[in-house]
Formats: sequence, C-alpha cells, structure tokens
Amino acid sequence: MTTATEPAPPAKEPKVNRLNLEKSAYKGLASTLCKGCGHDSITRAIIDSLFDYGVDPMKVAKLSGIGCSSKTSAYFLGQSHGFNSVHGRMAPIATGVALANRELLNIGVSGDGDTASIGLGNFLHMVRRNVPMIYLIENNGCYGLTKGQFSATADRGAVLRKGQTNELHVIDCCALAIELGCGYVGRSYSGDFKQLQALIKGAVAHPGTAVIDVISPCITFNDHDGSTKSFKYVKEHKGFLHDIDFRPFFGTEEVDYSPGETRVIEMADGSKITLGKINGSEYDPTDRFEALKLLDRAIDEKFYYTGLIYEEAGIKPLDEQLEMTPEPLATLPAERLRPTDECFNKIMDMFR
Amino acid sequence: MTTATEPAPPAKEPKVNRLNLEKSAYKGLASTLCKGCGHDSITRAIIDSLFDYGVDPMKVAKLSGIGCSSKTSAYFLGQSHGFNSVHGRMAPIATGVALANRELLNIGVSGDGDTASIGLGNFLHMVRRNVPMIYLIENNGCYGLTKGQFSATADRGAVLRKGQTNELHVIDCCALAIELGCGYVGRSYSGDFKQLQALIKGAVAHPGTAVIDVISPCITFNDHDGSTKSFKYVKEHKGFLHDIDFRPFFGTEEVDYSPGETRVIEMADGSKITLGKINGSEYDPTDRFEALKLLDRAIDEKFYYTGLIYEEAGIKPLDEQLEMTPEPLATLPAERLRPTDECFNKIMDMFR
Amino acid sequence: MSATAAKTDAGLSPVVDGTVINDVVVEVATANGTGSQSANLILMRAIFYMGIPVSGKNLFPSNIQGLPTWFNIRANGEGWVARRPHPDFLIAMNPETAEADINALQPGAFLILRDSLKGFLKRDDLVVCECPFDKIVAGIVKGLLRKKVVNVLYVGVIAHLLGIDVEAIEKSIDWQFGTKKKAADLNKTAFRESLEWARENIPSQEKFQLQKSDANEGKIVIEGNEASAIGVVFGGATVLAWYPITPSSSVCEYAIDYFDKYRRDPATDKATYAVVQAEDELASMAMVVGAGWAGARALTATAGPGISLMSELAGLSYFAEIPTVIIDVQRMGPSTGLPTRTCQGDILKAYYLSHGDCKHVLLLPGSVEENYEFTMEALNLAEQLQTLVFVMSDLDLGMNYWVTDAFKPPTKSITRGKIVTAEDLENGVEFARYRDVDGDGVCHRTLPGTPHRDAAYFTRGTGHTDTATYSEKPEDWKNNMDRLVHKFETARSAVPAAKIETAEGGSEIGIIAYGSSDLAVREARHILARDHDLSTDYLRLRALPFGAEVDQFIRSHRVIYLVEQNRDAQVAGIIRAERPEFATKIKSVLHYDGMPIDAGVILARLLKDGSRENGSQ
Amino acid sequence: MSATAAKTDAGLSPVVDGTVINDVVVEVATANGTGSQSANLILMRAIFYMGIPVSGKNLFPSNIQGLPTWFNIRANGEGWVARRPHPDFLIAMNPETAEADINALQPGAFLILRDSLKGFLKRDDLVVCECPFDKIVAGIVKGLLRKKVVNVLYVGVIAHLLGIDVEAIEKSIDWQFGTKKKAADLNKTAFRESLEWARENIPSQEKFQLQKSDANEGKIVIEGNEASAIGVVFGGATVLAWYPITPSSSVCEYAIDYFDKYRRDPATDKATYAVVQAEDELASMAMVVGAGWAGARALTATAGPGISLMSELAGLSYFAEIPTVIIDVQRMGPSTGLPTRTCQGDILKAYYLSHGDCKHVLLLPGSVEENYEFTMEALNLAEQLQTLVFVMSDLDLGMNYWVTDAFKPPTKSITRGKIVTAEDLENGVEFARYRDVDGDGVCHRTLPGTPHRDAAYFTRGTGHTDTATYSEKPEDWKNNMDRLVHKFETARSAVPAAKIETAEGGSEIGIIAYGSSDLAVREARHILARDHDLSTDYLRLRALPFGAEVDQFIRSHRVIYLVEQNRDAQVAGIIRAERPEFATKIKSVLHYDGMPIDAGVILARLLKDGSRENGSQ
Ligand SMILES: Cc1ncc(C[n+]2csc(CCOP(=O)(O)OP(=O)(O)O)c2C)c(N)n1
Ligand SMILES: Cc1ncc(C[n+]2csc(CCOP(=O)(O)OP(=O)(O)O)c2C)c(N)n1
Ligand code: SF4
Ligand code: SF4
Ligand SMILES: [Mg+2]
Ligand SMILES: [Mg+2]
Repeated sequence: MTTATEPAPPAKEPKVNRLNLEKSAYKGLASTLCKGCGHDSITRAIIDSLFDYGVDPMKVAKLSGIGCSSKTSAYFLGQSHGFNSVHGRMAPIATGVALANRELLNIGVSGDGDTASIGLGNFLHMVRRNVPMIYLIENNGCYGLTKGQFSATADRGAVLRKGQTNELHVIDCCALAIELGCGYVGRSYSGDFKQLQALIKGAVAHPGTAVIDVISPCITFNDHDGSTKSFKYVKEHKGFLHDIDFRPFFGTEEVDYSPGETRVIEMADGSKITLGKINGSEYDPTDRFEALKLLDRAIDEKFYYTGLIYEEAGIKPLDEQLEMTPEPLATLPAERLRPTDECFNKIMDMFR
Repeated sequence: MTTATEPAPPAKEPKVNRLNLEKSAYKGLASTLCKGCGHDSITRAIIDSLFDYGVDPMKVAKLSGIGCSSKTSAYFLGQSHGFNSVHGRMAPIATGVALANRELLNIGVSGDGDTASIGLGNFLHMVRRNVPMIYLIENNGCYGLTKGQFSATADRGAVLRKGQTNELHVIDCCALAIELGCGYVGRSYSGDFKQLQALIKGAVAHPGTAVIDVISPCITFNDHDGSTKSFKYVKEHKGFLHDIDFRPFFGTEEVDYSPGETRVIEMADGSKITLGKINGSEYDPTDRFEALKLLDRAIDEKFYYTGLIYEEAGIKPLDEQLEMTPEPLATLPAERLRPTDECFNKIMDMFR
Repeated sequence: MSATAAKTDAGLSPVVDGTVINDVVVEVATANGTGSQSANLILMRAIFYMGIPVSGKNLFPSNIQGLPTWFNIRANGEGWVARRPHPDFLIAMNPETAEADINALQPGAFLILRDSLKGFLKRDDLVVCECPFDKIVAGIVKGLLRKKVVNVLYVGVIAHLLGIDVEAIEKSIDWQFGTKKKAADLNKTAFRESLEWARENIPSQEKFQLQKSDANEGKIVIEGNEASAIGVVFGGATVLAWYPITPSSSVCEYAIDYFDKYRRDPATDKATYAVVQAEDELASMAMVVGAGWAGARALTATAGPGISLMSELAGLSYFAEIPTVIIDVQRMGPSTGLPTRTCQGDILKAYYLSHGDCKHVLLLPGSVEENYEFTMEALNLAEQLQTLVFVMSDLDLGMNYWVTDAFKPPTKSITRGKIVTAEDLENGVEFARYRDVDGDGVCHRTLPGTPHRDAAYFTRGTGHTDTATYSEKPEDWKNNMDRLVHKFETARSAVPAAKIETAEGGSEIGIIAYGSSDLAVREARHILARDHDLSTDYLRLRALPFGAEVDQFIRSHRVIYLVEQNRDAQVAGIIRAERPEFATKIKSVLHYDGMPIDAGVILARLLKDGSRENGSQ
Repeated sequence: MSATAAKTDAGLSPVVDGTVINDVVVEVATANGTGSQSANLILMRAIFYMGIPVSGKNLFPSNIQGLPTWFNIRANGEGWVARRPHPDFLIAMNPETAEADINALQPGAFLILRDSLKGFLKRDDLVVCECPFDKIVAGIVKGLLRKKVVNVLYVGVIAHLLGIDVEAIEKSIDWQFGTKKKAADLNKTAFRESLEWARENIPSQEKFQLQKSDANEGKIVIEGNEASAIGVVFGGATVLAWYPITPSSSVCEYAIDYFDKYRRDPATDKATYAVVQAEDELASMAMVVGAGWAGARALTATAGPGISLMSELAGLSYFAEIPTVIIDVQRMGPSTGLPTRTCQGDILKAYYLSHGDCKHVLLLPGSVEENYEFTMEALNLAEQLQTLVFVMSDLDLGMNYWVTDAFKPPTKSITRGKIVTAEDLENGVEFARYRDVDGDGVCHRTLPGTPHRDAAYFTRGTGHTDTATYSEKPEDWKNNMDRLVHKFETARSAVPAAKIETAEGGSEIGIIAYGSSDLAVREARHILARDHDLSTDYLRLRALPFGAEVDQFIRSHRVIYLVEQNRDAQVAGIIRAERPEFATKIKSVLHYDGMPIDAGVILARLLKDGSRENGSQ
C-alpha cells in the first residue's frame, strides 16, 4: 500500500521531504467548514503525516462519501485525484479503485453518518475483504451537514442541542472492524496531533484496510453540555493507551526505545510503530480480546481510549486474494486485455 | 411480545393447546423447497413451538426477505398474515410492522445472504433499535435460491461445489448482534429439534429483538465435502452449550431442576429457560465477553457451539423507547389521530 | 432607474415614473451562519405586518458556515411575489460576492454597501449608500455578539429608505425572538440606532416606497415544509420514518415537534404516533412499507437521492398494493447536484419509479397551502388506492417563506379505504385480496392482527392470483397487471383535479404549469395581458395521472406552453407518451438553473413566439 | 391436426396437408431439479446436428427443485424458431401439470404420456402414445439414478416419431456429457432401449418428420449470457463486480470461468482482471463506479431489482461522467415479479434511471451474437462517452438456447476514449476536466495515478465548473447540464444504428421492434407477406438514444407498429416524448405475460387493424 520509493534522510521540520516535495504539495483548497470544526484539524494531520512520510501525492486517490467530513478530501493533497462520491458508498467505491489500480494509496475520509448509518453494511464488507486503503472516520456523533441530527455513533444518553436524548446503543466502528477481521484499527481525537499522525503513518505502511476512528467534535451542532462528543467532554474523557510513534522504514537513526518500556510493531514495509507505556501500564494491541473488552468497557464508561487498538499482520489484502497482476489494470495495454483469435475460435468450437 | 392470555395445563403431545387450537392451525402451505433442505426442519420447529407455546396465530405477523429460507414463511401459520418482501429488507420492514401494531408477535425468517450480505446494515440497525421481533436466520452459508454462490457466512477455507475456496472472513451474525446490544442471541442447528424449539419459545417470551442463527444445510448446493455447512460437517462439528429447556409462565408443574446443575433464566412474562450443565461444565450466557470469546474461538475452530449464547434482560424495546400508546396505531380511531380545530387554529396564530 | 433597464426584464420590473408604491425587490447578500437570517426575516415580516404581500427566498449554500447566501425579498401590492431576478435594492454585506453582486445590478439600482466593501464598487450608475455598520455596531454591543447584531442594522437603513413602519419592525422583532426578550430588546436598540443614523446620513428617496395596506388580513407567513408537517400531524399519520436530507429534513423535524405537542394521548401522555430516524432511505421506506402493510398511515419525506434509494421498495408498494406516502422535497439533481437549489427534476422519475412496468400517483402542490392539504390527501389516497402516493414539493415551496391565507382546519375526514374487518368476515363478507370486486381496480384488504381465521393473506412481490397465492401463470400475471392499469385509471379521477383559469372570452393559447411555478406563471399572464394584449388560459396541474379536465383543456387550445423547472421537459414527456394526439401541441418552457422560476422566463418565450408568429404572418 | 386448428394461430402453425418436413414444436413438461434439462438439450442439439434450425426455450420456475418446468423446442427448416405457443408434440412427465398441459393442446396434437399419468387424459382428439417409462428405466438402472435417466427415454420416443437421426442423438449425448463417459454410455443405452421400445410399440406417423439439412453449417448453439460473458472477456473488461440475481448470474459465472482460462498472464499466471462478488447491488455498482473512475473497464450484470438499487450510483456515473457498464438481463417485474420469466420491462426505467434530469445510453441486443458484440461495444462506448452504458438483454436471450452463426473474433479494437496522459501534459496539452474542447460534449479525463502534477482533478456529484471546481452558480449548472444534452446527442450517432429491412418496393407500414422480439417479428412479416399479401418494412432498434435513421424510417411510413414486451409501451413513450411529430403514428403491439413473444401476437394485431381499415374503406 505504500508508494514510497527512495529513502531520504529524515530531519526535524524539514523544508522538503524525501521526495523533495515541499509541504505545499500536500495542501489542498481552503476549507469551507465552520471555524473550529474538528475535521479541519484532521485535515492538517493528514497533510503533515503524508508530507513527513514522503507519500507521492500523484499516487494517491482521495475518496469520500457525503458530509462535512467527506468534503475535507478537497482540503488536502491538491495534486491527488479526489472523489467526493455519494452518501455511504465510499467503501465499495474505494474497493473499485483499489482493484483498478494497485499502485494507488487510497485515502478515504468519511463521517460517522456516512460510515455507521447508511454505509454500515458496505463498510463492514469492505473490512471483511481487507481492501487496501486507509479509512478515516471523522466521528462527531452527529450529521453535521444536515444540521446536527444524531448519528449511530451517538452514545446512549447523549443529548442533542434541542434537548432530545439518545436512547440507542452506540455503534462502535472500531469494535465492528475488529469483529470483521480488520488488521489495523486505531482511535484518536482530532486535537491529538502527534498520536493522529503516528496512526496515519502506520496506516500508510499497513498493507490492508486500516480503520482510524477519530473523535472530531462538531463545533456548531454537537459541542454543548450533554454532548459526549463536545470538545470539553472529549478532552475530559479520553486517555492514551500508549505513547505512540512511527519510525519510517527508511529511517537511519537507531530506534531508541527502552526495551520493556516500549512495544515495537513491525510493519510490512519495514517501518515500525513504537508504543511506549503510559504510567507503567501496557496495552497489547495484538490481543483481539483485550481490544474488544477495552472497547466494550469504554462504552459503559463513556470514555475514549485512544491509540492503536488492534493490529494484526499477515492478512491477505483483496488484491492478493485475487492474484492480480501487479501493474494497474487501469493502464494495461489492449493486447494484454484481449485473448487471441485462436483462443476465441477454440471457444467457438465448444459450442458446435 | 408474547400475545398469550389465559393459562392452560400443559400436557405431553396435546391434541389441542391452551388456546384450544389444533396443530393444524399452525401449519401452512406445503413446502416447495428441495427434499431434505434444512429449512424445512426449521419450519417444523416453528410450527411445533408456537403450537406448544399457545401463540395466537391471528396475532402473528410472519415476515421474510427473499431466498429459499424466506419462502418458508408461507409454510407455517397459514392463519397469520405473511409478508415475503424484498431481498435484505426484512429488518426495517419488520420495524414498520412493529410500530404499526404493538400487539403483533413478529416472526421473521431470513437467510444468511438476506441478512449478512445485502441486509447487514439494516439488520444491525434493527438490532440496535431493539425492535420487538424474532429474527431467525436459516444459515446455509450460501445463496440457495440463486444456485449456491457463497454468502458472507461462509467460513474461510470453505469450498464451493465447483471447487472455489472462500478466502474471506466469516460474518458471524450472533457476534454482531451481541456487539450491537441484542438481548437474546441463540445458535442452533436445523436438526436439533428440541434445542431449536426451546430457543424459539424463549424468543417468544423475550420482549425485544431475539436473534437465532440456525445452521441449516442446503442439501442441493452446499452439502458436499469441503463445505463447512454440510449435514455431515455440522453434525461432526457442533456441540451443545447446555441442555436447554423452556418452561412457560403458565406451567403448573414445579420446575424440577437440581440447583447447581441447572441455570434458570427468567423471562419478562414469567416463563423460564433452564440450562442444564453438559459434562459438568457451565456456560454463562449472561456474560457478554464469554459469549464473544466463545464465538471467536468457534470461528478459529470452525465449530458450532449451539444453545442460548447471550441473554440480557431489561433493554427497552423500540416501542417502549418511543413511549407509544399500547393499542395498535393501525386501528386507532380517526378522532385519536387528529387534533382538534382549536389546536389547529392555535397553530395558525403562531404564524401571524 | 431608466425605463430601458426595466425593459430588459420584459416588464417584470416596474417602470419607474414617479414613485412606485409597494413594488420592490430587496436582496441581502451575506455569508451563511452569520445570523443574518433573523434580520432578513424581521425585514420580511415587517413588510407583512404593513399589510403588503411579500415573499422571502433564501438562496443558501450547501454548507454550514461562511459561504455566500442571498435573501431575496419581494414586496408587491398586487401580490406578484414570485422571484424577480433584478433587485431594486442590494444590501451588500459579503466581501466574497460583493463585486459580482454589484456588477449584476441594473443601472440605477440602490446599493446599501457595508463601508468596508467600498473597494468592490467600480461603477457609477448606482445609487450608493455607504454604511459604517461595523462602527455603529461597535457602539452598541461588544464581542462576538457584534457579528450577529450587525445584521439588524441594514434593516434600519432599508426601513429609512423604503419608509417601512417602525412599529411593524418592532412587532416583527418581537415575533422573531419570541420569549427571548433580551435579544429582542438588543435588536430593537440596534435597529433604532441604525435608523437614526440613516435618517441623518442618507438622503431619502422617492422612487420606491412602501405604504401600509390591508392585503394581509387573515394571512400567515409560513414555509412549505412546516405546512407539510402540519398536514402530517392532522392527516392522521401514525408512522413517520425518515432519514435527514436537505431540503426535506425540516418536514420531519417540524412534524416531530407538532406530534409531540398535539398527538399524545391526553390521559396517558402516550404517543399516538411513532417517528423513527432510520439509518438510510432504504430503511425509512422499508419501515413505511412495513407499517403501511400492517395498517399504519405511514410516510416518509426525502429528496432526490432518497427517491433513488427507495426505488426497489416503491415497486414493492405498487405491486403488492401497500399504502405508502413519500414527500419528495425536490432539490437540484442529478446526483448530489445542488442540495440547496430548487427544481422539479424528479417528476418523471417518481412517476415511473422502480424497474418493470409501474407508475405512481403524484400530487403536485402549487402553494404552501397545498403542501398542507395534499399531505393529508396523500395519506387518504394511499389507503384508498392501496398504493404509493408521492407529494412532489420542492425546495422553493418547502424552505422559503410564503404569505398565504391561514389554512383552514381539515375539512375532509380521515378515510382508510377498503378494509375488511373481523366483523365483516363474521357477517359472511368474502375476502380475496387481489380481486376487483368493485370494478374500480381497487381490492379489499385485511389488516394483520384481524381476529378472524379467514382474515390472513400472504403478501409478496412475486406473481400472484387474486387470492394472493403464488403464481407464475401467464394469464394470472397479465390479469393482475391489467387490473393495476385499471386502478391507475381510477386514480385519475380520485386525485385533485387541475385548476383552470381562463381569460375573459378565452384564449387559444393555453399554459400548463405545476408546483412552485404557479406565481410566476400568473404574473407572466398578467403582464402579457396588461402590456402585450395577449390573453392566455391557464391550467395548473395538481396531480398525475392527470384527469379528463387536462385532456379537455389541451384539446380546446391551439397551442400549449408547458412550464417546467427541469431540463428534460418531464411532464411534457409523460403527456406525450399517454396522449399522442396532443404531442405536437405542447411547447415546453424550461427553467433549470437552480433559482426559482421567474415570470420573465415565461414572458420571454411567449413574446418570442408571438413575434415570430407575427413576423411570419 | 385440422386446418382449423392451424388457423387459430393465424398461420403460425404449419397447415398439415401431407407431411410437414422440418417444422415442428415439441414441448416437454417436467418438474425442475429432476435432471430433465440434459435430456431436453440432447434432443435439441440432435436436431441441430441434423442441420435443422432449432431453438430451445426453458420455462422454469423460481425454485430449485420440484416445481413445473417446460422445455419448448421448435425446429423449422426455414429458420422460424421464435416461440410458437401450441406444441405439435407434448411430452407429459409431470403429474402436477399434466391435466392442464393436455387440455391446452390443439386437437390432433401428439401426446407422449408417461403411463402413470394417463388418469389425466380426458379428451379423445389427440394422438396419444402412452409410454411405460418407469418400467423401461427399471430395466436399465437402479436406485436414484433412475430419476435422472428416465428423461432420456422420451428422447427415444420422440426420435422414433419424428425420425431423428440416431447418430445425431449419440453425438449430442457425447457433447452433453463431455468427459463423463460413463454417464454418456448409460444415456446412450437408455436412449436406444427406449427407441427400440418405441419402434415396437408406437406406430410411426407421417404428419411431422425431421430430415437432415445443411442449414447449420458454421453455426453454434449458445445461451445469450454465455455470449455476453465472452464479450466481457474479449472486450477487455478489467473489473467485474456483481451480485447474484436471476437471470443475470450466469453472465458473471461464465465470465469467471473464461477469465480464469484466458485472462491470466502467461508468464506469471496472474490475473489481468478482478472479479468481486459484492454484498449487494449498491456495492457492485459502487465498485464499478470506483473502478471506472480509476481507469478500469468496469462492469456489472444484474436484473430489475438490481437496477432499482443501482439508481443513485447510475446518476453519479452520468453526472460525474464516469465510464460504467451495466448488463441488465431483464426479467418480469415490477418488484420481485416473475424472476424466471422474460420481458422488456426495464427499458424506460434504465433510460431515465436516477433522480433529476438524466438519461443513459442503452444498447439493445437482438440476438445472442449481439449479446457478445454489444457487451464489447458497451465497454468501448462507456469510455468514449464517459458515461453509463446499459446492455439491455433479457431472460429469453440470456438463458435460452439459440442457434447462431459462430461469432467472429472481435474486429473492433479496444478503445479508451479521451484520456490525457502525463506525456500529453508534459507536451503542454491543457487539461480541464469538464470543458468541451472538441465540440462533441465529451471532455477529456486523466486517470488517478497519472504521474504529473497537473493531472489531478476533483470528482464530485455536486455542481461544478469546467475545471471541476465546486460551483452553485446558476450558469455553471445550466452550462454543464446543456453540455450533457449535447453529449447525449453525440451518443445518437455513436451507438449501433438500427437495422432496417424493407419489403420489395417498400411498404407504408413500418414495424419497429428491439431485443428478443426480432425473430417473432420476422416470422410475422413472413406470414403476412406469404398468406395475407401484406408487406411491411422493419426497423430493429439497436440502441437508445435512437439515431437519425429512426426518424427517417418513421417519417417515411404511414403507420408504425412498435412491438414491445412490456405493458406500458415504454419505447413508444420515449419516442413520443422526444419526437412529438411522430407520436400519433406509433401503434403499440404489447406482450407481457412472461412468455417470450411469438409471431401470433404481432400477426393478430396487424390483421385486426388491416381488416378494420378494409372495413372502413
Ligand atoms: C442518499 C443521501 N441521503 C441523505 C443525504 C443527506 N446527507 C448529507 S451529509 C449527511 C450526513 C453526514 O453525516 P456524517 O457522515 O456524520 O458527516 P458530518 O457532516 O457529520 O461530518 C446526510 C444525511 C445525502 N446526501 N444522500
Ligand atoms: C435486490 C435483489 N438482489 C438479488 C436477488 C436475487 N436473490 C434472490 S435470493 C438471493 C440470496 C438468497 O440467499 P439466502 O438469503 O442465504 O437464502 P437461501 O436461499 O440460501 O435460503 C438472491 C441473491 C434479489 N431477489 N433481489
Ligand atoms: S457543521 Fe459541524 S461538522 Fe460540519 S463543518 Fe460545522 S462544525 Fe464541522
Ligand atoms: S436450494 Fe438449498 S436452500 Fe434452497 S430449497 Fe434447495 S436445499 Fe434448501
Ligand atoms: Mg458526523
Ligand atoms: Mg443462504
């Protein structure tokens, strides 16, 4: 899934990255979201992480559904093809893109409405297929673009601006993704820039579906008292599972973790995710049940545990399952797309 | 959700049940499924359990989607209204029915394709809403009616008649139902008549959504070697979680379980489900994590643990959440549906 | 303002010659999410309180905050309040659009310019009033509130210029803020300061003046979506399932409020309705189908993308004959299109919705009052005809502000169609679900739960006999499909008949229109008659399938202009398909740029044709 | 068989007068899942091997096992092998339908009756051959196999009666069982035993005889779905996403087999394609949209309910201009309808699919050869026109057996339409995604992943400018929508032109038909000319939007009979809507009971009209 090619020396705040590109090559149009919207922070994190990682913007496809969150695909990577599609269908659309061109890095941004309401079935089936893509959920617990109704990720007991209380069980996209066999599942908060960046970079390095659920408050419709997705609430009710860092495969520095204090996850491309203990307690993101248990507890506690929740290497992504030729199908020359006339006539003979 | 009214003495193989109805009142049209299809056994179990329970057929709505499984709603309860709707939408259709008439007992039969493929999103949202209904999945791991393609409940590694191997993660409807907050989740096998009956009766007594996933081999398209849903395979790879029995609330006999050997689950209407230990080992169906862990293990082992997998009382069903009047909305008299002219004029005044 | 300017819109703008009383268009250009909406509504409602017919159209972006918005107020003593494109007064508050907005003005127009935007002014043929709004507001409030309050300042300026009644404005402010007295007071203060400032600094003008009138007796101001919501609640709807989508969401949100207030059992406080926000439109329509089947009066509201997603279930409703109602508040499509722009682009699609041979009944409200009435009517018709009934509203009707006679309490009773009860069965009534006993193609049904052993039948989307058993027999299929045609013919006379207005003595030119085009058509007819001596007859279609009166109207006119707010002449296509003999009579007048249609579009076309005909004579 | 009987189908059945050579209809009535299909195919193919034109239509239920099935074989030396309703020979094997089947026979027809069913025979005007099939089979095999093998016994009897070549049958058995030699041998034995039995016990007859001919040189027998699958694989499709649905599933299942065999890289054995069985039709179409956007030649196959579910994405494909292909193998709708019966009921629906103003390109294959060709053509056209292209097949074409000339290897090359590459950009080509540079309404596109910094553009279903930036401006919207109309006009001449056959000297009567109606129309024309001295011209529509040749054809005929296999005259409606001047010329001949259309339907209508006209003259 990574499209990076040449190694380059990492540096702190470099002017250009290893592809010799400036940060501006990773920017998009100016945002038209509300001032202070959580989604805009995520956009910045995407820009920075892809710049840092040195992803080639011309080898990225940006995908989204419909919603405020989905609009953001226009606000980063102006040099990448983007597709703001229809509500709830980003997952199968991305599947088609992944099949058409295996060389693309597919970055999808979606909303909680887009993913967990209308798109739930398609989302889960995409996860099940392990479609190579980064699937970012900008989760504000409501429908921003249609003016703030509850979405399916609203917590039981959460209150709308107008006073209604949500009676329904929350849908936790992380838990469901794990249930469906996803090999890379993270949760973060739009304001936790460092963690978010590490998770995004790890997702770039992950070869199958990577799901990151980012709590991203809607300042206009879901930032009041009683909301469990307001800036205030989230800040007071979240905790880091670990101190997460991403070391790219082309890194030259020695990894300076203290064994016992840090867990290291090796990615398929040689990059590493390091997870430092917090307050001495260690969370094991490779234990499915730990992960599910944690998420279930989180629902009861109405608390956001953030970080890399689950990681499992070695699950075949869809293109490998299908034994596809490595070049993009999209640009295979005509002669490779049409069997010979002899083949054709042989087929005809079968019907005689 | 139960519609039973007067208690009546239970008897072994009674000619009539407590509503004074004969078994024939619970039968439907002759099946047109393939001879030996697992679904037909489930039909028989439905007929027998509703007869035994003494459910009033005129207060039942039978619902289904499209598929061989969905056809079976015509083969039981000929005196009940039935609705064989469209593919994958039984869940929201049942939701509408439940809202229109709270007095109906909604019995839905669906297939694994109907539920876990096209209908997955809608199914999960129905579970999330806790729509009062029995949702039976007749799970054969394939699309019977369209001639045997894999469905999403096919196990990884399962082989099609023609030889293709399924590479995809199985979708476990029981696990997902539990994840979405379902309060009654069972798994059974079409051939385990006694267990299936107990589960169905328990579902009748359960006030919210009751999901029962019944492994039901397709004798025509998925009964070969290599299938993990063939009669042979299932028989060899299943185990009972407990010795399950249902004691209706109107029972007069004393429940004769030996404490310590049997767990008793009290249903909202006073009925009891008893779960006897098997080989001395006890499974606790009220422990969410036990349940999820079991199901996850089952996937790895390609084994079917059957019985009452999860039970949780006290979750508000949808109609209660909505604070609906107890009578069926469907037949409220016109005067209760239209506010007065005074109200109307008061409203008009607001716009002046 | 010169007469030339006025001519460019074919007589739509008043010819200024002396003072024009009670005929003016004011446009406010702001950014959305800045709170300007309340200032706009205060202004509009003040004119309403002066007794002058007025309309307010909100051209807002598909965005929550920061993108350009325009509010277009038209006051017209004679009631011509359809959209008129060229404002006489522009209030320019938004730097993003100021230049384009100013350049689009007719020469001689008035420009109320936030002084920080004066850099955008590059022409000298306008009457310009530069206003230091930011300075004025700074004197009134502090902090973030300034951003909101600044808007009411332009109300002061325009009140000064047009002579709007101060009391009317204050009454309007009170209405706007309801119980929030503090906010009302603050706005009143700001308004008065600004009026004061204007009186001192801006010369008054004599071209356009507003004067109190009595045209609004018994009238109200209301959006169509709220009118529909009232229809939902008084129409006896029992199940409403929906999924949010602009511009239909507020139908449901208003309905929820009204339900909550007026449809709880007085004794128990329990709801006599159920509302569910579904997970998508497939689910919301499926819920409606399930509820309709089980005997609820069930409906949903949506817009184009929702209609597309509901296709399969629409076919089920048609074929299994289940009463359902969909309110389609049309927005500009195809695809996501322009979610906050209006059109009539779903008519053909809704009429034929779903695969295979099927057609649906469409009600076409042409006013907010009909939004209310037709919603109730649709609930009745769906049960009477046992089929899907659409109410085809649009964004212009649904989300804009309309002055209308206060609606009357419902006059028609709630009717449930042909339902066979347990009692009927007990009395020996024979029941065959799909048998045409009455000869009108509409059969009888029982409701699930009917306590009688002969009540049950089995519903399916597959072929069936008249007793609802499964059948693949060619003749069973064909008979059933032919009966459905017969039922559709029955619908022709059951739906609201078209409204016809004929010119004195009649005309050989007929205009057909429907939905939100009504006001523009009437204005065009008025101008044609007044200025061009061209009289026209007018038929306003109110439903599909169309009734015999439509045939009669078309037959009796030489030429028919069919006005539609879509590109593909959708209703023209339907009429041509069903009535080939009229096909060539119909000329289409089409408007499809997202703006509500204005009389000029119709005028231009008829005048062009007229002059061409004259030329060739 | 009397001449009267023959007359009842207006000359469709041969007039028996002496021996009819090579013109017979044999119908086999069995239950499905009993293995009778292979016996039917053996019989049909044997006739094929005799060199006689033949067709085989399988009327099967929507069920897997046990419900009634009919197989209708028509052999006709002149090639008239459309369906003919009344069989000359009925092979009655199914107790469930025996009585009705027997009663439906024309007097004088031959009845081959499984002897256990003789209780159902209640008429004496048939030629009855009672056959102890169960006894015969008992002497050949044991156990469960009997159920299967019993079917080939009727092949023996009919072979005897019609004089079918024994070698042809054995060749046919070999073909049928392929490498399964044991099964072939068993069937040969059974066939021969039964033939022997028949020769001894059933008197031969002289009314109908089959004789070797040479009409099938270079021909093949194939189902349309398999032909489509070959088109998929040789058309250079790269992504196929599908969801099972009758009658389209086998298009994909065949394609999977052919892909696997012929589209793996010889060097690496890796696939140059991707096939995904999606979770539903929303997903399969979304995958096609995503793949088409990213540059794949992507398609799906489905039937009515799938079309409905794909509506929203169809609109996206139209509006965002993404190449996609849908093969719609039409089955009887609306709703779930009759999944195993044929019709042409989705034409109008597909043409206008999705909300808002949009129209799609439809290819209308009229033969299995066109199933193959048009599938390839659709993949090219979708990329050339950058839009959704439908291939509107149907169950009759798709799942029945057709004798046809062997297809030729593809002659047209794989074309990709207007794609701007990195090289082009390097060479200074300007790129504006939605700008009509070439004046044909079709713009240029770049593919995602194009390694050039100016290659990217942003795709959306919302309003956009010609450089693909977001816009709500009325003029941007309208310009774009008008360009799409222009593109659709371009499509008129890009799609396969209609095929026209004129009578000698021409006729003032035109017939228009499309799709699987072709053979029935030609047969009707043949009979009209032969028996009724009525010559007709014929246009076979092969695509929508229709080209200028269609206008020309309609214009030059006094009356047009438009033959359709749907209730609502769907194509007639489209033509009337788009060409009002022709509206009244079109008379519809409609057939919609689920059976493939037969010439009799067309004959009856033209003859009725003819006699009415004559009467009024
Ligand atoms: C088929 C369809 N239904 C409904 C809508 C209306 N709609 C637009 S965005 C949206 C929800 C967006 O919510 P979410 O995905 O959470 O994004 P957010 O705006 O909160 O970031 C809805 C319902 C639509 N565009 N299409
Ligand atoms: C929208 C739609 N897509 C596809 C189909 C075709 N179809 C009918 S049944 C079925 C699958 C049935 O599988 P399942 O639900 O597992 O039932 P089973 O036959 O195995 O009991 C499909 C795909 C359909 N009827 N409607
Ligand atoms: S409405 Fe909410 S989600 Fe949308 S842009 Fe504004 S703050 Fe963000
Ligand atoms: S095909 Fe399979 S699922 Fe369908 S009826 Fe036959 S055995 Fe049952
Ligand atoms: Mg959201
Ligand atoms: Mg199945």
